[in-house]
Amino acid sequence: MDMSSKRIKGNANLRRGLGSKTTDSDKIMEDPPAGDWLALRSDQLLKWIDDAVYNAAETTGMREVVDRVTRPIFNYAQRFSPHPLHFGIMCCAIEMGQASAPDHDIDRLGLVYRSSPRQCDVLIVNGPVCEKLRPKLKTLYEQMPEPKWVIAMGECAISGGPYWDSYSVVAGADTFMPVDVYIPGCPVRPEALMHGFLTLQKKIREKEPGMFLRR
Amino acid sequence: MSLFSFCKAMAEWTADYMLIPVFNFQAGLFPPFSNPAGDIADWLETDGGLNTLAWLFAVNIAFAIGMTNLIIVIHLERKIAARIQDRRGPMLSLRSFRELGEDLAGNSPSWRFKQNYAGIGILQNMADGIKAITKELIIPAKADKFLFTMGPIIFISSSVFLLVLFPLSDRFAASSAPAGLMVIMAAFSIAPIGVLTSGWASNNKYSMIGGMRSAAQLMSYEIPLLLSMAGVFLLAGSFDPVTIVEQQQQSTWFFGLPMWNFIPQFIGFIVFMICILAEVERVPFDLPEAEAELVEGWTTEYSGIRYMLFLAAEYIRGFAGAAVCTILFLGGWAGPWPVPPEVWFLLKVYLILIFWIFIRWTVPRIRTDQILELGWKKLLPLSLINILIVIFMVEIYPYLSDTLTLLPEVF
Amino acid sequence: MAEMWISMGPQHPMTHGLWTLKVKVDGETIVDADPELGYLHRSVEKMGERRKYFMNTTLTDRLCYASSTTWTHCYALSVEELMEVEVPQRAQYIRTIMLELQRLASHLMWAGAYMPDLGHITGALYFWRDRELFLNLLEAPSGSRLLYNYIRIGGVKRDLPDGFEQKTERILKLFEQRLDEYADLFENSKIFRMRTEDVGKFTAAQAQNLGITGPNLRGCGTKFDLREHDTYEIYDEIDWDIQTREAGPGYSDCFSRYMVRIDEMRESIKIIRECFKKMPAGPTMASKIPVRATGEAFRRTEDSRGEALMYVVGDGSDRPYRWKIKSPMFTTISACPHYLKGYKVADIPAIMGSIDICIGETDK
Amino acid sequence: MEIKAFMKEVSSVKGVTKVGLVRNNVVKCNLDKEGSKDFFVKLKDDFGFEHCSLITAIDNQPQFELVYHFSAINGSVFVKDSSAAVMAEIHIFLDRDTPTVESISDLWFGANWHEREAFDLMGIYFIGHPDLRRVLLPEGFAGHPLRKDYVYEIHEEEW
Repeated sequence: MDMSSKRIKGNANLRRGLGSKTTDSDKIMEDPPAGDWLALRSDQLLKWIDDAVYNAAETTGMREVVDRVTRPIFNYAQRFSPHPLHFGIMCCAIEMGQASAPDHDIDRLGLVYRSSPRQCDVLIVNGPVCEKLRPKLKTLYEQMPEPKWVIAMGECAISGGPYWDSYSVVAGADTFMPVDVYIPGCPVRPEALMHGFLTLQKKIREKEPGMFLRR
Repeated sequence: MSLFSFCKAMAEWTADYMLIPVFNFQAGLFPPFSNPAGDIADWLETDGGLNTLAWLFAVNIAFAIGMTNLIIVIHLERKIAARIQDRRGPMLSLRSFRELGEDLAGNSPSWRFKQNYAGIGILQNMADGIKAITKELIIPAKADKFLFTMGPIIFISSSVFLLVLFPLSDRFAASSAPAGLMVIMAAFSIAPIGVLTSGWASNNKYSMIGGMRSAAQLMSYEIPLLLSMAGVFLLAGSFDPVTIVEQQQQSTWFFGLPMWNFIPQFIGFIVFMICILAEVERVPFDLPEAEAELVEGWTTEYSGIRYMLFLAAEYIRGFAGAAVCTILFLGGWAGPWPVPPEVWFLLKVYLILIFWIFIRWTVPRIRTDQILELGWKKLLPLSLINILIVIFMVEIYPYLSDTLTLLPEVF
Repeated sequence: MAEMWISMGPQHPMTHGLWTLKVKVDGETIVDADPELGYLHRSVEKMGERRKYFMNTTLTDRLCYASSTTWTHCYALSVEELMEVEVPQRAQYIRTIMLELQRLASHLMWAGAYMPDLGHITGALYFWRDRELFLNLLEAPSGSRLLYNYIRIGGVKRDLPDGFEQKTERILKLFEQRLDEYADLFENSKIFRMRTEDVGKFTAAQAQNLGITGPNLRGCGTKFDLREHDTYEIYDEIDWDIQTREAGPGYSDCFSRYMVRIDEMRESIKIIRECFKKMPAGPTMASKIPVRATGEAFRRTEDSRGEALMYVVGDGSDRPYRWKIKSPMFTTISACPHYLKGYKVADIPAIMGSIDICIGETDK
Repeated sequence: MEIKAFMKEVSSVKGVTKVGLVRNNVVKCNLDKEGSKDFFVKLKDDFGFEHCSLITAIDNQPQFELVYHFSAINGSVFVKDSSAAVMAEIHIFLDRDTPTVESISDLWFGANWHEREAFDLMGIYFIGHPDLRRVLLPEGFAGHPLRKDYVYEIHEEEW
């Protein structure tokens, strides 16, 4: 529940075009003073146009109509094109690599591993998260653009797994970041990883209807 | 009928039946002063106005064709790569639209994953592209905001610009300038500026090294590239793509076969193929975005649609590079009759692209110092040798043969 | 460009695991390097002190995800030394077969991970396709895919299944053909050699002092293999050779290290075949295995990455009092400033990939 | 040098006690903490132990025990009629109050990180080490976890 409100905020920034920091969420509905349009800065102008379009769409009921059409389309695109982060922690990372090998070929599901967190949708936590790694993993998660999902792959990422009594392993990835899909197994087989992605697809379709004109 | 005359007819039709009535109507609604609608209607009736409208149509048609090709190229790349690697590649099928229909109609969802993944996967590109629109655009806090936004604009616009610059045949050209190929090459070398800009503005060390590498690569490759093209220009005596293709068609070999440029200028052809690979930054010369050491190179900090457009622009450049190669060395749109020349042209372009895809997935990437060494020490002398051969063909050989035929008359 | 530090990792395609390499570069030339470990420190040694001897095989399996059998075997050997257990002859043969199959799988894992470092993704998928064959073979007797837990203290879990020999022979034959095919794609390729030759050089004397062992040391031309020089199981009864390569007189580069591993794969095939030929019948588990142990013992084995050493101290209880793991990669990574200096940034993945990093065993 | 001759030479060095054979190719001996560096220099230069395999620290409560493993890769010490490579296992005992010993990382670079690890997990201080800081645990971690008196919380759940 908490996550959904966060996501809306991120998308609002996206709609504002440049994601500029000067936009203040309290002043969104304010109209610029008449006659001063030429004096606006470019980001203010964009914001004003954005608001004007939104208000017009809202009052005429256009927003409902547009959303009704665009929502399934965006949702379709989001769920059929998950780009995971190329990030390996332990054993399950090997199986993650093996899943893209010819025998299993996870590329069939449209997966492209990207190395930069800026270009990814899915973070696969595939191993034990140690105390030293936790801040880095959190940073990686925060570097990813909205909307984003997390898959906890394997027992270690779910609960600490075989390292439950270690002094340095965190008891599961969900203790410090939201996790969408859990894949049990030690290690997770490539088939299970594929099933995990299909489950994520299911979840995106049911829980997150996409957006176009949404606050 | 050429593309331009077709567009001219279309422009006349739209101007007469749609635009001028609309503008006149609007001019009637408002007082005439400070109302440009009437002026626009008048201007559309003139020759200049009609020509401008016709060019607009022509450019848009060329652009649409280029973009369609782009989708096919990306799909080909993924599928052929998968086949090389003994896999199947993306398989998102048209039947996955069933889910879209259910969502649009508001029906309860059904889960038939097997049906979604049983096609040829051309929808995968659409899904990737539309998804990129919905992603958040991130500008890093310490990045140079203006240049960070400008970098992609420079890179993408210069690449998309390429799409309308080359003709698909002598009758299908959105633009035909006497200096056509020079403009194309100039447009090609704008992009590294965008790479350097965005690499520097990202405030990321990987990006910066990527941008620097791009600049270094540009310097070492532009010179042999243009020198290898110089041979073709000398032979044709023109920079115009149409003239170059016609010249290739006219010069014949044994059995009356046309002697395309890659036969007499084989050295130049090899040099050009290597250099254009470096120009469009494909493996083995994709140093600026070398994934193994520079994460994603100069695109590391870009997210969402910006990154997706970078990716698309690279394929557009690949497509344009293959088109230039076809025009210069492979006889352009020339081919036996029943197949239209545009199809011949695209066939040749795709042949080159598929060759590049095979190269990309079968060789490792080479190193920066090796690329510079190759450019300066090997390719530059080779392209100069090529020019020497062409000079011999164009200038000295006719002179010599003339003298030799004259000799019996003298004695 | 002035000198600057670049931090690679823990999320970086070059790292092959979870560590950070900080390099100081002048332009694109590496001036200095500083590796940093510990992102995967799971405190296996401390946890082992809380578990009984036979329970620790779960942890040793997860030490190195690329070659789990070798580590479990090393642990089992040292505990058998501590408890003075005699392993039956047939179990030793089965162990040898499993070890060599695991070595093949591990080297294939490495080769697959090495190719994308050079920008050659197809190579990775080719090698991983073959690795799948050996994973299937290892799965047949053990019943598990990546972490087998097959080798136990005193023997192996169960006997080989029916038809295992024929299946293995079929796969080995196929794999030999493929290795010959790959030769054209990799070691005979001009660009591949351009990237790997004369890169990441160190001499044999240097390597011994730096603590580099295994295939990396044999790449310098040093004939040192613990299967021969501190022999265990039945390696002394089998006819095989130590594979060495050298790039020049007494030094190695990335290409020689690559070739040593390819040669070792061929040698492993030979060993497996011979094991099947000589394998006797009999039990696969020692008849009596004690639970408690006193004293100290260590054994070292030739892991796919080098010298693996486990030192176990017992205090008379059923749990180890102290259990120390020596990972070959720990020292090899620590020495990386020595063999990275002077090369280009683009060489980092080529060099670090060629020494075959596994962080699971390194961070323990 | 044959392994028997090696044992004889080692036992004559000052500070070495209890020289014995563990296996046919492993020599085990105890060494005093004082003057240990001289012995290690001799081990490397005279006997040709090129490779430092491992440094283990054991918390024997109350004292600490350091175990060094060296191996002769080039065969300067050998076993007769055998291809086995000779190892030397050296034990040094340290007081709990002063867990310090001289560093050998200038002799064997491979010992560098083993010493760092022993410092990190067991809290042994190596005098003369060029860069003695934590290697596996994060900076600012309190305590040395492999010591027997290190107490930490285990999240044991009822089930």
